[in-house]
Amino acid sequence: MTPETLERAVEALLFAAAGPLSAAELAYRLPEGVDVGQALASLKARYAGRGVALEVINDRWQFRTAADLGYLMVEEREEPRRLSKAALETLAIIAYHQPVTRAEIESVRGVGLSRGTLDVLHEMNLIRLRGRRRTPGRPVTYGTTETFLEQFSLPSLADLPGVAEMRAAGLLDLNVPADFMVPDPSSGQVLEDAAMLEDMEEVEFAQDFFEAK
Amino acid sequence: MTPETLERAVEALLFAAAGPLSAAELAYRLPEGVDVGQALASLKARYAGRGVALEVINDRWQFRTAADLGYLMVEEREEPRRLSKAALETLAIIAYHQPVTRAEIESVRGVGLSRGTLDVLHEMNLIRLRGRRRTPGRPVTYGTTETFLEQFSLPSLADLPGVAEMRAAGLLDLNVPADFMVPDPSSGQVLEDAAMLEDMEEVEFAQDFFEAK
Amino acid sequence: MSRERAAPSGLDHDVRQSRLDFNGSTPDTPEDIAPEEALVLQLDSYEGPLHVLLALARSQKVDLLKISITRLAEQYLTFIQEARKLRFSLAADYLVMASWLAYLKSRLLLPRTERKQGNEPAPEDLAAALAFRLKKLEAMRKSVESLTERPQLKRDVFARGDPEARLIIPSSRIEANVFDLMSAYVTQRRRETERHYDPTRRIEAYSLEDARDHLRSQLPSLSSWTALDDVAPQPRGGVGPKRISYLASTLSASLELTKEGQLQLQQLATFDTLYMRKRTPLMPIAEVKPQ
Repeated sequence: MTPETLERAVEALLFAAAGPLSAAELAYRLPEGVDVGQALASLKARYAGRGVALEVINDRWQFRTAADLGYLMVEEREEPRRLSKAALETLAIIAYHQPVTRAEIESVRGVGLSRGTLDVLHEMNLIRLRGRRRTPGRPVTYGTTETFLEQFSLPSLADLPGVAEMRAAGLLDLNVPADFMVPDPSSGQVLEDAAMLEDMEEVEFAQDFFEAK
Repeated sequence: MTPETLERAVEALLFAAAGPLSAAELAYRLPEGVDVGQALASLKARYAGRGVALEVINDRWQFRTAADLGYLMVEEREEPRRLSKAALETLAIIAYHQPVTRAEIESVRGVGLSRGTLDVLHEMNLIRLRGRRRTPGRPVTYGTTETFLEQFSLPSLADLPGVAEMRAAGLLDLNVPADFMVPDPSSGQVLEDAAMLEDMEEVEFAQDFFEAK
Repeated sequence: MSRERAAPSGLDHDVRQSRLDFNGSTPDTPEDIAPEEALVLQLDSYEGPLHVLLALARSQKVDLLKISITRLAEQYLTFIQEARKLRFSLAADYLVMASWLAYLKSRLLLPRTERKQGNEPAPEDLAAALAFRLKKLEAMRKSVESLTERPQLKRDVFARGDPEARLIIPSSRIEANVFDLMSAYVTQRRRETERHYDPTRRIEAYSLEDARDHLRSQLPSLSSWTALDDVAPQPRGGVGPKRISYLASTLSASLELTKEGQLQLQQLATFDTLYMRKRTPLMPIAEVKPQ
C-alpha cells in the first residue's frame, strides 16, 4: 500500500465511521505493517483550515466540522441541556481531581452536594463511578466518561485546560500538605479498587437510604 | 463570504447533514447571493481522487467514501458480543490452565470441543496458540492474549482471581473438596516450544481434517 | 433573625439548591420574587458560604493566597448582617461560617504571646488554608469557563451527519466480566468432580458417635476460641464422608457437649463463623451463667 493509498483508506474509514476510531482500530482494518500514524498526521495537515477538520478526541480520531462554522449548522444543532452552576462546578472538580469522592467534591465547594447534581451528570453520561478509595469506609470515587471528552472536544484528560499549571501550583491537591503527591487523572494511580457492578448497586442503595431520611 | 469560506461552509454543511442536500437547500442555509454551484464544483474537484468523493445523486449532493475502498468497510456490530456458554467456559479453562492442550480442555469440560468454539475465541483475539507441548504427538497449547486481559480489566495473568476470591464470592460451597486448587496461570512453566507460523497453519489443517469427517 | 416568613433555614437552603441544580447556569430571576428579596437571589447564585467568600475576596483584587483574612472576615460579617436586616432566612452553614470567621478574626488579632492554646492550629495556618480553598474554588470556577468555551459537540462542532452505517470495527467488547469467568470455571471444575462419582460407592456419613469421640479427644486443645471449620476433621482424598457431613456431625456433637457443660459456643451473627472452646471447670457448673 503506497502512502497515498493508505491516506485515502484512512480518510475513507474515518469518514464512514459513526464514531471516533483509534489508530489501533484503524490498523486492524488495514494491511499489516502500514504506518497509520504517518497517514493520520498527513491527513490532519491536509484538512487544516478546511470546513472539516481531523480531530483527536479521547485518543481517537474523528472528522468534525470546523468550530468557526458552527453557526451554520442550525438544523443539526441540538440545544445542549443547560447545566446548573452547581453541576458544572461539580463536573469540573470531578474532571480535574478524578478519582474523587463525594466528600472531596463537597469540601472543594464548601457546600453539600444535592442528589440531583450527580444524577444529572450521570444521566448525561458525563461522569461514572470509578471505584472505591482504599480508605476507611471505602468511599466510591467518581471520574469522567468518554462522552465527557467527546462533548468538550478533548484529546485526553491531560488536555484539560490549565491542568498542568493548576497541578504545578498545587491547586489540584485534595489535601493541603505542600509535598503531597498529585494524582494524574489520566494515569489514575490513586490506590483503589475498580468498581464492580455489585458495588454500584450497593452504592445506589446506600444513597437512597441515606438521602430518603 | 469569500469563495474560500463559501467552499468551507458547503463542505461542513454537507458533512454534517443527515442526508444528501440539493443546491437550493444549501443556498437556503447560506448568506444570500452566494454562488453555491461554483462552490460545489470546486469542492468536487478538490476531493477528486481522495478517499472520499463528492457525488450528485438525483440532484442532491453528498460525500461518499470512494467506491474502490468499499472493501475496507464491514458490517456494523455495535453491541457487545455475548459469548456462548461453551465459549465462556472454554475461555475460563484456557485462562486458568494455560498453556493447555485441546485434550486437556476437553477432559475438564467432559465434552468434546466443537471447532466453532475455539474459532470464535480466536477471532475475538481472546486466545492464541502458545506453543507445542514437549510430549508425544507434540500437541499445540492455547493461552490467552493481551486483549483478554484488557477485556476483563486484568493488569496481568497473576491477577486472575484465585481460590480465596472464589470462596469470597460464594462460588465454592461445602461440596467442593477442601483440596480444591486453581492453577496459577502466571507461573506456567510447562516445557514447550514456541508456536511457529507453520505450526499454526498445520493446526488449522489438522483441525479441518479431523472435524470434517 | 426573623423567622416569620421562612421555613427552617436548613430546609430553605436545600430547596433553593435543588432548584439551582436544574434551572440553568444563569442566575434565576423569576418575576414572582419581591424586590426586597434581591439578596436572596444573589445568595442563590453564590450557592454556599465559600462562594460568597470568593466573591467578596475578589473585591480585594489581590492574589487570593495573599488576601487579608481579617478584612475578608469583616466583609463577610457585614454581608451576613445586611442579609439579616432584610429579614432573609439564612441557611445554617452561612451562620456557621460567620461565627467561625469572627472567631478566626479575633484570634488573628490577638497578640502573638497569648496565642498558644492547646492543640489548636495556629490562626495563620487556618487563614492560609482558607485562602487556599478559595484559590482552589476559583480555579475550578475558571476551569468551568474554559471548559464551556471549548468547541462542544453538536453545538459548535459536528460529526458526520450521515455515517455510512457501516461501523469499521466489529465491536470487540464482550459482555462478560471476571466474575462470569470465575463462575464458568468453578462450574466446570465442580462438574468434573461430580463426574468422578462412583455409583457403587456408598455415601458415608460421619457418625455422631465418631464426632463426639473426636470432639472429646480435641477438648484439651480447645482452650481458646476455635472455629468449627478447624475442629471438624478434613475429608481425606475422596474416601470416607464428605466435608459437609463432618461439619454437620461435629456441630451436633458440640451442642451435646455444650449441654453437658464441657464446651462453650459462640457466634457473633447469623451465618457467622461458629467458635467453640473448652469450658474452664473453675466454677461449679450450676452457677455459671452465660456471659
